[in-house]
Amino acid sequence: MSEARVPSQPATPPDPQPARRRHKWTMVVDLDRCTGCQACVVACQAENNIPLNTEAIYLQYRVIEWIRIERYWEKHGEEVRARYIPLLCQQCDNAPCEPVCPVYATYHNVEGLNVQVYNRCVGTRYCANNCPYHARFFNFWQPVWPSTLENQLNPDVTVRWRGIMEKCTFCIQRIRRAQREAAQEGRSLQDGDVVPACVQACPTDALSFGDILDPNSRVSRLAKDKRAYTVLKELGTGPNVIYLAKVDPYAPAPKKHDHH
Amino acid sequence: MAERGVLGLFTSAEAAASAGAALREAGVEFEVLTGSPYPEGAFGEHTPPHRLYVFPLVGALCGFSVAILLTAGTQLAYPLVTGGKPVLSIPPMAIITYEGTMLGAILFTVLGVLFESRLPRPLLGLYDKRITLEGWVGILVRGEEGLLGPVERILREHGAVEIKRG
Amino acid sequence: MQERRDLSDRQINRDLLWPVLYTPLWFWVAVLALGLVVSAGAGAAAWWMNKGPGVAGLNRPIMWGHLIVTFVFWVGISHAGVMLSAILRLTQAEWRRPMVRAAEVLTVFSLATAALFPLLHSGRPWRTLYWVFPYDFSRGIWPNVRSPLVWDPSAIFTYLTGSALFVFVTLLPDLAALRDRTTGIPHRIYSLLALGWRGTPRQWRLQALAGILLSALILPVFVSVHSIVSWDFGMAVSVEGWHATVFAPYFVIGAVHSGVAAVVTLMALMRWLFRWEDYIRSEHFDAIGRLLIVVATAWFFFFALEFLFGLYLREPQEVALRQAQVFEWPYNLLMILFLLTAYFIPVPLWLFRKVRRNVALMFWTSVLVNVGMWLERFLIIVPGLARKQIFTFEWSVYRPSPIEILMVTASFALVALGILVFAKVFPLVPVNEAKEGQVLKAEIRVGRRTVPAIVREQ
Amino acid sequence: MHPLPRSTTTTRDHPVEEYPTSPREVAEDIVGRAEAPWPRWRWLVLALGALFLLGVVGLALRVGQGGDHTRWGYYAALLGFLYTVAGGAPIVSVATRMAKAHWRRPLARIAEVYAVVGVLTLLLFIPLMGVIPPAEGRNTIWIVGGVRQGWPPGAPVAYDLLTLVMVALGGLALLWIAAIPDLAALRDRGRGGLTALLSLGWRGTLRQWQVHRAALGVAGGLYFIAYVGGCIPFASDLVLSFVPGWKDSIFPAYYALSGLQAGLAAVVVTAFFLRTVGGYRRYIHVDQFWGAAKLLLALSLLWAYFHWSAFLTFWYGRTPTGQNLQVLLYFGPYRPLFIASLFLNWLIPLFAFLIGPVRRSVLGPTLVSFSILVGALLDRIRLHVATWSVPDPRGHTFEAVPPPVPLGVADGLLLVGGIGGALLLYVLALRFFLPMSAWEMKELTYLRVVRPFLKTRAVVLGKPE
Repeated sequence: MSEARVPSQPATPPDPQPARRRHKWTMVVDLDRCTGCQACVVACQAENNIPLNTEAIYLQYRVIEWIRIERYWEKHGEEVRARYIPLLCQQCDNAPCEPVCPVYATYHNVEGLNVQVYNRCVGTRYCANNCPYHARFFNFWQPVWPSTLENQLNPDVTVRWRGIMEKCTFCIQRIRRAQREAAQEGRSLQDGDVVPACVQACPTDALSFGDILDPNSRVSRLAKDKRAYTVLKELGTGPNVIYLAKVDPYAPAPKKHDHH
Repeated sequence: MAERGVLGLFTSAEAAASAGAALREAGVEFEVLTGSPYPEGAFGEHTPPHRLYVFPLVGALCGFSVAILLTAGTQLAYPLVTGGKPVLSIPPMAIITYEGTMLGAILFTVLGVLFESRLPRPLLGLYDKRITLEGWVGILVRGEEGLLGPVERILREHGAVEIKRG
Repeated sequence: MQERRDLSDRQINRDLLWPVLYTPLWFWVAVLALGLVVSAGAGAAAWWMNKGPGVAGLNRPIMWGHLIVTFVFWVGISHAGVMLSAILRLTQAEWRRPMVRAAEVLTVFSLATAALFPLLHSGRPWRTLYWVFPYDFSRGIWPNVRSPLVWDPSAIFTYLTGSALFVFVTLLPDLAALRDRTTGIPHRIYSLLALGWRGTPRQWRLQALAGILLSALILPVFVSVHSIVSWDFGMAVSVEGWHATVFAPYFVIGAVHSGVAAVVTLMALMRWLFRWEDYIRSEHFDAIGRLLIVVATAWFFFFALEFLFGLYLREPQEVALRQAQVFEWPYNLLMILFLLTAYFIPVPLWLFRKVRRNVALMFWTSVLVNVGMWLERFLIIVPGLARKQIFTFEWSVYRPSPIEILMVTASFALVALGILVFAKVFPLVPVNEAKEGQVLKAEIRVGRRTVPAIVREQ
Repeated sequence: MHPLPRSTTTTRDHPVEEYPTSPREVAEDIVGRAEAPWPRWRWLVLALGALFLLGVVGLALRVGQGGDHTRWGYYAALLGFLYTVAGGAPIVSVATRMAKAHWRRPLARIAEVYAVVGVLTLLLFIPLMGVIPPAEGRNTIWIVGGVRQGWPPGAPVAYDLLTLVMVALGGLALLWIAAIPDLAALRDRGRGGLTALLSLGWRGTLRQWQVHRAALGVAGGLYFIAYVGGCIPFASDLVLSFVPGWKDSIFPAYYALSGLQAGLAAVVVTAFFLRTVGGYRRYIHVDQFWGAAKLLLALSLLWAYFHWSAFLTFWYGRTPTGQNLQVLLYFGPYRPLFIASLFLNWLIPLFAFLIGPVRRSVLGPTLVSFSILVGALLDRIRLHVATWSVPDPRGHTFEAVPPPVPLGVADGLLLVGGIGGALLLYVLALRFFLPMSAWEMKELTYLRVVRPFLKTRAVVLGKPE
């Protein structure tokens, strides 16, 4: 009964309203270009009103970095080299974090985004446990900013309270603004209209963002690259962040347990 | 209540049993009051049948349907996709429905137990504390005044240590 | 059953009802002490709510810690209870009589305590009502039934309701005894509670039926409760150490193990505090000890399965997790303690009849078991999160904060307080069961020996 | 001692048949007709012998057709069926004896004799040793190719064989120890040879009885551990590890449990046979079926529970491997088998036994037990055939679901012959060890008496020690 075969790739979620699905936002990370400069991290911090990660917070292992650069040291014979991988919320199609939330505080919207509803969240932290990418962050403390910084808070982004989860939104405020502007100019959204803070800040152009449903967008082209892979594929989470493997004589196959 | 009753108290189960047998032969309906359970029919009494087993079934049905409506309704009313699972996911429904079914069954069973054992009972009526305190056995007969005389005699014959009228 | 003494109903009343009728000094002392601990715990909880979850030792990725461990622990204890009484009622085991109610009461209080923890543990405890109950029309959305955290409340609510009603129904005849024994205001209250029980054969028959029927109904619930608690972890595909199919039965049998042990602890305490040597006899400890050997071994089988298949695929993150559990400080020490206390010290001891019939030894071994079972839950939950996935960059350590430790300690005091107060108001050993045991006592003469026997209805 | 009625008394409108009331009756009745346990015993032996020969033919065909392990699924299923059912049956006697249940006594021997089938499973495994693929590269509980290369040597087949040997010997030991007093009784009735030898000159001194009780306990415990523990390598080497990436820690437990369920069912069916055809009416009463029915109900609930635990975990996890696995085992080509066993092993027992009168009857539990046995066979076929049909068991992820393997002539003959052979062994053994445990029945005659209690009658059960 060969029709009983199912694809080894995880099934994409059933669209709630297929007619309404116009975009599927995707990010491509070219590891060959990434230098681990952390510019994306800072940009994200500034854009999204993320509380300051002080030394004390670091020592508590309670840093909030919607995008982070994971650094791994690899020993090749004598020389030791650093390898970087920027990790952020992968906006998974089969996001493990979504179904476990008892109050629907996180769910999948029609643009393929894994959205977080701050008002609903009661802070069970189950979603954080069930995120394989460690991409979800909990506000252990009430966020505070020195008075000098209070004026730099982004008015388009909620300031989160203590006791709730937060994570990368693909800068949904920028997506919405771009859509609004396009609508006002009476044109459809072009590739490159939406630029999340991290993408904007990346000096080596390692990050690119766009709509994978648009066949000739940049991300669609990059996604066809033979270096393309997704992290923790065997879990079948169906990430919407695609990585391009580092071109590196020493680089083993893009499996994840070649770190440390 | 119009009809009166007589309660005979016995210190030993054997005496009470013989009295019960005698009453039965005399064709008198009687109730037994004990401070602890005895095997069925120990006093020759006959216990009317009960319908306890109906209650859990009814309760289970109620619980089942409510739970199904609740779970299915919630999922369909808010068609939010989570984790790529179908909007109407059966396995989670199964779990909560199971709990609902059991809850209904348990609640109705408890109600059934109270109902079938005719509780709560506002007035104790003819009763004696020594039934629970001393383990005495009480044999209670209700009926017309005329009937109670001979009954009382039978009870005394079989060694009732005390007779209460009421 | 050798050491059975002949006891008159009056004697039984006097023995089993005295804690209700008279109050020894130690009772007030105990209540005061426990009350202090409980209020300290309440203070800790208040502090947590006021300052934020940061006061806990939690971090990323270890988002669940002592409080969840303790939640699982108390849910486990709560299984003792009803499971023991249900199984023993269904199998008509004669030695059940003195321990059933204590077991059921333990269930009620430990379950209620357990239910507190997930709520207190959440980020915004004051908003958790709409997590648990589907009521909030104004918010326009009801709980997500796909979440194990919604299965939990449904199961716990069912179980709590069921076991509480179970206790009440089986309490009725004893309430009647209290009604007849007391005077004045207590008399009024007990009369109200006893619902006018008179002890007709019909009522007794329905008592028996209720015992059996409710046991049969609660047993499947109790299995589901801890299964669902286990699924809080088992459903988490992203946590290497949690996503195991065996979790449900493994947790349930573990719960039974810890729970039955807790009942032993409780029985020993009752025997000592209330001087119930005639009712809670060494033969009871013997029987329950034998049961414990079987349960513990079954539990160990599932533990072995879980560990064995945890390494089955031999992927680096699996190996890393097991290495952490077995070799890395402090888990290695905890692992050794856990294995010793949960199995390798008590079970070999229980093999000896002398030990099983020694109340003090049974008491201490049963306490050991529960130390071990608490550690077991810790070793499942915390290392699992600490080695959640392959991103070694994110691995971290968990150190409980005083706040958490205070709340955990208080939970023990809370359960103890609850049971103590219950024992003050209601008989903790079913009086009517004790009397029935006397009624049904029989003997059979075989040759020259008289074998103790029990009357059974056909 | 109270005078006992010889007739059958009745309470609550259902007849309570009386057990024999004196040890002498038991001795004459059971030991007396050991030579032909029931009329036309020989015919049954011949019929089963014929079936067994069919099985041998089937085996020859199967070997002749050759091929890799994908062709041997049904054979493995047969092995699994016999191992779990016949292995599980003696547990019935062990567990109920541990719980000191009086109703067990007439069933004890019926259950223990199933241990002789262990020999057949052992023989059946030998051809498979050449077929089972090596452990290298597979996921297996043996850490071959993992932490240390090539250790332990001979994994997995050597250790599976060892397991089967262990279980078979353990079962035979249990059977033998339990039967010693009866063997002695047979010896005293002049049966010589092996019987006399195995009765070890038993005389029934008090000391001997004490030792006997202890020995029974130990043998029972050891057998329990051997069977349940044996299910770990058996289930993982003959089912789990044929599907790459299938990590299912509950599976061995499920395998053991479903075996227990089917084992108890087999005991019930056998008891019915002995009661009706065998003429042991006075020993096997409603009590036995009633007690067994309660156990069966519990076991069927557990059956579904274990299934559900595994199903839910994979369903919620939604990993590609898990999804393919569910297609293979539940929704794919083998769905009919799954549905069937769902009904036969769970729904039918559940709803039948929820009805009191069905539980407390002779026919009800028997029919349900039969359905459970059929269901168990289908379940084993589903598990083994489906998993063995995966061409390459190596790797860490289960990529594609293979097409189903049809039931061939050889397989059919093997199934029929294998089961026939098992029954043949059993029937022969019944004649050697009595079908009733005479000594336990004698015990019952003075530990269970019916007495008047006030104005009613009640059973009085003795509780020594």
